[in-house]
Amino acid sequence: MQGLRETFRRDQVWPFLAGEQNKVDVSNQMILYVEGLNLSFDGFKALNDLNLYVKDGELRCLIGANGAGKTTLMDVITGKTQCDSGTVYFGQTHNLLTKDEADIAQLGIGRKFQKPTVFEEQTVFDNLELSLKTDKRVIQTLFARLSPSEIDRIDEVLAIIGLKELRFMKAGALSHGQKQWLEIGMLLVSDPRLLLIDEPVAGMTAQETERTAELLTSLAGERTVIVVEHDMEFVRSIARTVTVLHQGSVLAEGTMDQIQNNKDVIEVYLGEEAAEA
Amino acid sequence: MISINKVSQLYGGTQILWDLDLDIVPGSITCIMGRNGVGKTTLMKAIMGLLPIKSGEITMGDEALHKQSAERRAYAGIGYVPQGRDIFPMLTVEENLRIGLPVRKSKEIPEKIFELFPVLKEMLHRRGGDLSGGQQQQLAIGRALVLEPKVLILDEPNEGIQPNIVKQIGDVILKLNEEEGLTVILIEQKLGFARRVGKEFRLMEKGRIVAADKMENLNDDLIKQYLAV
Amino acid sequence: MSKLINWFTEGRSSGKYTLPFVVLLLAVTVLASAANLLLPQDSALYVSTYSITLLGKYLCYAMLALAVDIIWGYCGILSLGHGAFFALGGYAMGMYLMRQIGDRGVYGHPELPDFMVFLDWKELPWFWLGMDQFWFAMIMAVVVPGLLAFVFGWLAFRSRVTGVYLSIMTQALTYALLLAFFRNEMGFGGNNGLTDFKEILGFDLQSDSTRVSLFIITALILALVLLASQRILSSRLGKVTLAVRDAEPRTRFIGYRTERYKVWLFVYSAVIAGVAGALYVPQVGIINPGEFSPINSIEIVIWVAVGGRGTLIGAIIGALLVNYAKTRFTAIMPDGWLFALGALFVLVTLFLPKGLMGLYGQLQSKRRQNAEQEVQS
Amino acid sequence: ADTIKVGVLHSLSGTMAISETTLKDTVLMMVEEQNKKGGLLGKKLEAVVVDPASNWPLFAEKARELITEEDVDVIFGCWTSVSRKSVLPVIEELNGLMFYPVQYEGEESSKNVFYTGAAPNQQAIPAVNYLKDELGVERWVLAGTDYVYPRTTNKILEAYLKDMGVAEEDIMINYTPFGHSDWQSIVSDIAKFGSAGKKTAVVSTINGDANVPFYKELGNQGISSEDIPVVAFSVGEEELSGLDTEPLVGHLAAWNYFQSVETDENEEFITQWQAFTNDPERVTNDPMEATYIGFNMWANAVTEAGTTDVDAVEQAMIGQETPNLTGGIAVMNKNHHLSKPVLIGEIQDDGQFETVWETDGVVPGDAWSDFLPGSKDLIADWTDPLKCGNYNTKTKSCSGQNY
Amino acid sequence: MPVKLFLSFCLFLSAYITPALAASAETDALLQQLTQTKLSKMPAMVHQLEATGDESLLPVFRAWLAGDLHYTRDDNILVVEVDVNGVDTYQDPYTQATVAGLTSKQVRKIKVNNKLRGLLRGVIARIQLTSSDADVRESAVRALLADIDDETFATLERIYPTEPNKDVREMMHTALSIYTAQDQNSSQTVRLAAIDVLGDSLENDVRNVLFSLERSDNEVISNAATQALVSINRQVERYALVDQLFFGLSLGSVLLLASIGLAITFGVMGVINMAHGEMIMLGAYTTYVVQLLMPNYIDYSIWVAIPAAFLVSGLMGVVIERLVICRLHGRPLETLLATFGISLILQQLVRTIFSPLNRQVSTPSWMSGSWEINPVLSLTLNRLYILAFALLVFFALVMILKKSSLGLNVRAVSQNRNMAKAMGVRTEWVDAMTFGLGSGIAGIAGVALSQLTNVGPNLGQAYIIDSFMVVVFGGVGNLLGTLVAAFTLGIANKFLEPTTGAVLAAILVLVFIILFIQKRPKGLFPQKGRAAE
Ligand SMILES: Nc1ncnc2c1ncn2[C@@H]1O[C@H](COP(=O)(O)OP(=O)(O)OP(=O)(O)O)[C@@H](O)[C@H]1O
Ligand SMILES: Nc1ncnc2c1ncn2[C@@H]1O[C@H](COP(=O)(O)OP(=O)(O)OP(=O)(O)O)[C@@H](O)[C@H]1O
Ligand SMILES: NC(N)=O
Ligand SMILES: [Mg+2]
Ligand SMILES: [Mg+2]
Repeated sequence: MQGLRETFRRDQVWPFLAGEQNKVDVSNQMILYVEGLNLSFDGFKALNDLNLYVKDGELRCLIGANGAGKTTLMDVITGKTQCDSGTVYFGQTHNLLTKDEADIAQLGIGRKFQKPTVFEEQTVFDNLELSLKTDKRVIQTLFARLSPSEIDRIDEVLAIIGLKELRFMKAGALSHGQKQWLEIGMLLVSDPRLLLIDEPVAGMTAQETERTAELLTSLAGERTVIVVEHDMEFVRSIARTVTVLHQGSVLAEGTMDQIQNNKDVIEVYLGEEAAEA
Repeated sequence: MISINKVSQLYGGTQILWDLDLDIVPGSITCIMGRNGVGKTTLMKAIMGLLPIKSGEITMGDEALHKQSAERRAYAGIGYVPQGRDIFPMLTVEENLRIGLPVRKSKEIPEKIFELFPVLKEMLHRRGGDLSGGQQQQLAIGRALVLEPKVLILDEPNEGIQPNIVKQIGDVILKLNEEEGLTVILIEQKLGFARRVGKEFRLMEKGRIVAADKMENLNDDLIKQYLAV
Repeated sequence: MSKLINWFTEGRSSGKYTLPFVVLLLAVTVLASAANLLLPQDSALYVSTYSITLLGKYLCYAMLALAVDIIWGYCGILSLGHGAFFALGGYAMGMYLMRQIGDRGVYGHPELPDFMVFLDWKELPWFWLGMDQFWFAMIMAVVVPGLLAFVFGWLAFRSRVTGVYLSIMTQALTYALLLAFFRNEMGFGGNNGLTDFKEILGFDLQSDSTRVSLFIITALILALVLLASQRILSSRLGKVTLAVRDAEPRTRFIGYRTERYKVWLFVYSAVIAGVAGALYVPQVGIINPGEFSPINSIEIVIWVAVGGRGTLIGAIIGALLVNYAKTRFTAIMPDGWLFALGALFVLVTLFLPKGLMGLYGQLQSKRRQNAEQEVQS
Repeated sequence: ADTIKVGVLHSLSGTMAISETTLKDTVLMMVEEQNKKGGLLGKKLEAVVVDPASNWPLFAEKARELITEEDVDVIFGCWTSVSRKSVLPVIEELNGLMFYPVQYEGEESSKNVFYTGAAPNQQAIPAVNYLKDELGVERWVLAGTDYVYPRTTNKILEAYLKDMGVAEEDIMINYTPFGHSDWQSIVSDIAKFGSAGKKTAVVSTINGDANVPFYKELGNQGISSEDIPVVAFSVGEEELSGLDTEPLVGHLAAWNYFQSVETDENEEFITQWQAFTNDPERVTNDPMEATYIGFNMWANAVTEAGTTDVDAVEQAMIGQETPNLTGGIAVMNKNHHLSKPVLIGEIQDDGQFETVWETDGVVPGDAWSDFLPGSKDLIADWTDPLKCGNYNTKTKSCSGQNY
Repeated sequence: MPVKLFLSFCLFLSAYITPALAASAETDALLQQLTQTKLSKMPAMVHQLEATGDESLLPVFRAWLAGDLHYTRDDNILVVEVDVNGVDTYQDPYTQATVAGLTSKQVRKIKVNNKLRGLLRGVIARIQLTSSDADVRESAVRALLADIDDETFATLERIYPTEPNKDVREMMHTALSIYTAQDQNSSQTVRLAAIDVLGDSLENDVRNVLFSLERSDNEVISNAATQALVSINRQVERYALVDQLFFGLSLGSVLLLASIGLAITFGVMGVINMAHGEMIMLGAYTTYVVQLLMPNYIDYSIWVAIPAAFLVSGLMGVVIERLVICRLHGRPLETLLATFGISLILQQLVRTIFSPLNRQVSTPSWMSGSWEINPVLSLTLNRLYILAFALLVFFALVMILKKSSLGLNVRAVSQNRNMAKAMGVRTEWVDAMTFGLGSGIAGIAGVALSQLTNVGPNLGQAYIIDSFMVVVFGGVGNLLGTLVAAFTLGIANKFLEPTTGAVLAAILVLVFIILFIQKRPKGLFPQKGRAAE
């Protein structure tokens, strides 16, 4: 353990000389380090000494019982929630715990929420435009113009999420499933390095689920994707490595087969039947 | 049990439900299926009285439901588990459950609910909004059961639920249906679950019911036609 | 510069009523001014100086309403203290005008305003220095409100004070300023404020031509502010603004530093309010702490709501309408006008949820529907 | 025009409605009475009422409206000094005529305004003299609402007291915001200040709304008029009608008029007023008398001048004499201020004042105080050859005129 | 002429008064003169009367002091005005027999001013030194502390040894010491002993005496006086702190009362209720009307006014909710606009009905005056009651919201109206009741405020800003927060005020709130949990 920590040293001699750089240093092939994370709410331990390492370009599935802390983990990574103790590093150099939501997003961490949240008063197109990967400072935004390539990109994404016809519809008027898609679209268009996707296929039909699976698989490699899902079929169809959380810490990690045959996992999560299937 | 007759509904200018007819078989579990955005949730809200309908009738037995307010419909015996759960976030789990008690004129939360969902007992004094998504889903079902409804509407109850609980919810639905004769309207996207639990199915497209039959007759053609993208 | 103009003209399509409205505004301004200056007093079309001054005042209010609408209607920041920025701008102008009196005050003191003389001040306080220079006073009229908005906004938005908490804090801000400016020790004339102005930039404030000029300048600046605001809000920044209004946390998660957007918009809005205040004072002839009163600020919000929140033209129309109603009602039915005004507010809320502009929109869509039905049949 | 228009510029809503509405009704009554007598110059009078709503800029706007749009011949209006200051430039620009009926801080004399309320020397100074001479007061609390009238009055009083040899530490000055309602600490401070072995009195320039809670607190903390008398300049019968005066008996006020003064004119006026308002309990007060005097003088001046032309009426006004309601004759002086008697009264349990002292004759109102360094040398004289509201007798010059 | 009058007076007396009670002829003559004397000459008369008169004159002095002593215009007969069920009637000063047929037009008042009142109090006190009631004796001695002349000293010295009551004796001892301490003829040691005694007293008059002794030429005496003063002042300061705390609590209780209603309509229901102040105002006017309806039972009027005000404001709240607020669900910001309109209408309504003038609300006698703990610390009763009342209302409300289903339902409705409906909650009823409850409580606050401040059309405006400030500072939706916030702001204000003055104190408190909210953006007691974000 000590050796491992030594390997993952991310100190620099003169950190302030490095200046502001959004480059993610993945020289150790790891893009996300989560170590010893603890978080409790009024005495309830939502995260309990949680460790998680994710390789660059990996597609990682995160499963676990309801309330295991998956969403909370994402909250901590994206700066929404402050943890009590622990460390979260993005690449070798970026300590996410010292950064706020906007910083983290600009570093290239995108997130899809469990409950779809979109800008309801704006059109589907505007929702995507806002999510574009651009300079997000005030003045720059004021004078920003959509470049042809950006428009193409948005069109492309609209096609992927099947909302081409509805591009000028107010996002608030979309159905639940459509909002799910739009949120995925917002993620895609922002071109992130690491995607945190919380329950993407909830409320989707089987075919849509399949399409989502394809989409996510195609994303992996170039990007790193962490998916939370309870739909085992879906997980099976995309998963390479699966991490199981339980009561705020990692219960098991491995390939889908390993996980499916893990007694503990079957007991607290899958149930007998699902394991057989 | 509930019959819906030529119901139309509009959001602003756009019509969502088009002269929709639907009969719910008493004591059965009817599964309503359809692609995203065809109007399933809208229909359920209309049944519950949370959305005004433009025309048509909704009756339950010989009560004309569409003339009644939503709260009267709760008293009439409809329990509703909405899509997205709609837990009262700042109320504790216990308070969430207590809300419905006056409908049954009782003072205590039926013990049966904690038997069905033991988590709720554990979390009794936490705020509903703090629960994880799955826990909230269980709370939402429990909350509806406090009403001891005759008809239970479940709008995608398995969204975000861990597999063993999904199974458990299925068991609960079946058990309530079999043991207490509860009529269930279930919106479900997952075929497996629908097949296991549902007795009847109704397929929706563009605000209309386009197919209705017993669950065993749900074949691949229908699925391809109405559920595939 | 040409880039800026380019940028400016580009966004025209998005606010399609803005340009016609500006043209209308300027046309009315020119006609009214001409009618005042060129026609004889007994002509049927003569517009009295009273009306001109009144119109000028309304336009200042309209600008103020616009300022509130920008942050409330578009960014969801309900400021119940915008009167403070307006008043600060007004005080800057008032101080300049006061200094212009020179030794023509009743005590004939060459430097001190009258109220300082009889309250026995010996010399001009430091913050009055330089206010005899028009340019300096005008800079102060935008810098002081802007700076206050910046400090307040920076503190509040950084700490993520939102919703009613923010609204009530803005109210506390203006209330505190109200109390402070009431204090005679502050050196702003206490409750009486600043009045008895004589001239601005050497022009007699009481002459018709000065009044008309002030009116025209106000209209021009209002038009400019409207166009600029429309352009800003139709840029991507405007979209971010709406996003902040509807789902601020979500906006942060896609990488926008929402607090900065809010601060700058707040400052922009405060500066507009300050300018409006500075234009207001020479036209009404007095500035006093009453302008800081929280009720005043609430009224501004109400103008916006009546006109239609989230539509710039609506805010302007709301301010004009409510103030015109007030002028008329207080003269026609001095004992019962509050009933009328109160009822107006209640009825507008109940029946015109989106204000007058919303009514316009409703009529439009109804007409469209009718047309569609005709086509179908 | 076939009528003579009388503008009424008093707030009917907002914070000042409490005081000003009464004055609007007074003018309406006077207009009605005058019309019963056949009007003026053979024409009927017509009152034009507007509501400036306790909003100071609105006062200016409404004054302009009255003069230019309604063509009124005279305006009766304003209560607070700030409203008057706001109206002043407009009246002077348009050469209007206004009667201002409220006691005020002085330091003003406009060609277009007649001041029928008391100047500080017609209220404050006599009151202080009374306290000192009759009650042996040696220690003074000057308590006021923080605005110009109390500030100026207290400046004058402070100078006056110091002239009389009162030491610095025997004067306590306290200011409170408008509508101040929690007087616990201040009243208790006053009590403490008053327990230093010297007879202490409070000179109150506390404004309208703050008075009720102030007096209630005095009563509750058991500060009786024998311990520490309070003499007020802004508390009249009308303010008392909103108060249970039982605990306040013996506190004082200085005015030029009390309803309780028994003269025939006053009795008639009260009867008229109660009939006009249809309220047999309705009280009268000093600003009403000031309005009454102003109105009568104006009517006489118009008759005398034979026109409503402002310049003619203005000249005719000077030297006008009309009976006071309290007996004696009020005279309009060259400085546009009145000569009036000064009365000091004690509050009674029926909400009235009982006169306990009065000046022997009338006191001429002083536009410019002799006790302020800035205005010692100023005088106002609107007759030829001076025709100046603020003539500096040292520099022999006149400044600040708006025309 | 005077002879004739005198004769008729005697006739009058003989007709109505039993000889035993009749005053001596000399006294009668003096009293007769009284009706003709100028105010400035009266003090001399008082002394003469005291010298000639005796205990039987007590009722005359008392009536005079109270301003009730009158004489008939026609024949100068002295009568006392008494209020019998709201009607002025006139009685004989000695027998209390009603003189029939006199109206207020037929009598004139015997004037009295502050100076006379002071004198009369002294006279009455001297007469009362021998009263049988110990409390009366004690206050008589206290009243005499201010000026103890030789005669009074002699009397006191005579009766002191026989005085049975300990407290009265102590007071007498103080009085005697005051005299001795100032007595140039006494020996220095005696005087020093007296000063020593005075050092234990908190009486105001004692301090006055010590102040003057401090200035005496005799250095020893002067030093002793200074020392006595130092020890007195130390105590006084300690009590002043208690006083200040009480002031703060009292101001806090007013803020609390003014804002609890808003804590419900705004805090729980989310209605930005600008008409809240007017609900308070309606409560205050209700108190006024109740007092009008029962002018002879002012002492009980409060007990009627409280429920009445609750009903009036509560019903008005229900009406407003049913007519306006209920149509604005989901548009919380627009409630600001509508309720502002309503507040304008209500203000103008009372102006039209009750006139723009302030209305007089009397304080019941049991609420007047103060609880005197010692001469330098007394707590005013009305504020004490209001403090208790505010706490009572607060806890009653907490109980209602905790124990009844209304509390749960209203929270559910405000969090998710549709879902509440689906759970069988009668949302419309809940809304109306809750708004009614909040408004009704505002009405009750109005009853309390009518005891402290103006009852006029602007009453509501004076409290609306403060109320919002309190609710927000405490944390919206948290009743306990409202309580703590109200008292915090009250106490802060009152502790600042002595050093900064009232205006600056108010400003500083506002600035403090603004800065505080930066630290805690959701108030003192923020709503917690995921949903609150
Ligand atoms: N703000 C909060 N306050 C209190 N408890 C919280 C808060 N946020 C999360 N929790 C608790 O932390 C636990 C973990 O919640 P989390 O949402 O992370 O679960 P999850 O793994 O995402 O579950 P699901 O699969 O059901 O979405 C839950 O028991 C929840 O009640
Ligand atoms: N508030 C609204 N305003 C306007 N249109 C709406 C609104 N809510 C839903 N719609 C539209 O109504 C249609 C039906 O929506 P509904 O929510 O009933 O779909 P659904 O069948 O439940 O879909 P899902 O499976 O995604 O939940 C959708 O196309 C949606 O765009
Ligand atoms: N002039 C006054 N009383 O304000
Ligand atoms: Mg989750
Ligand atoms: Mg749905």
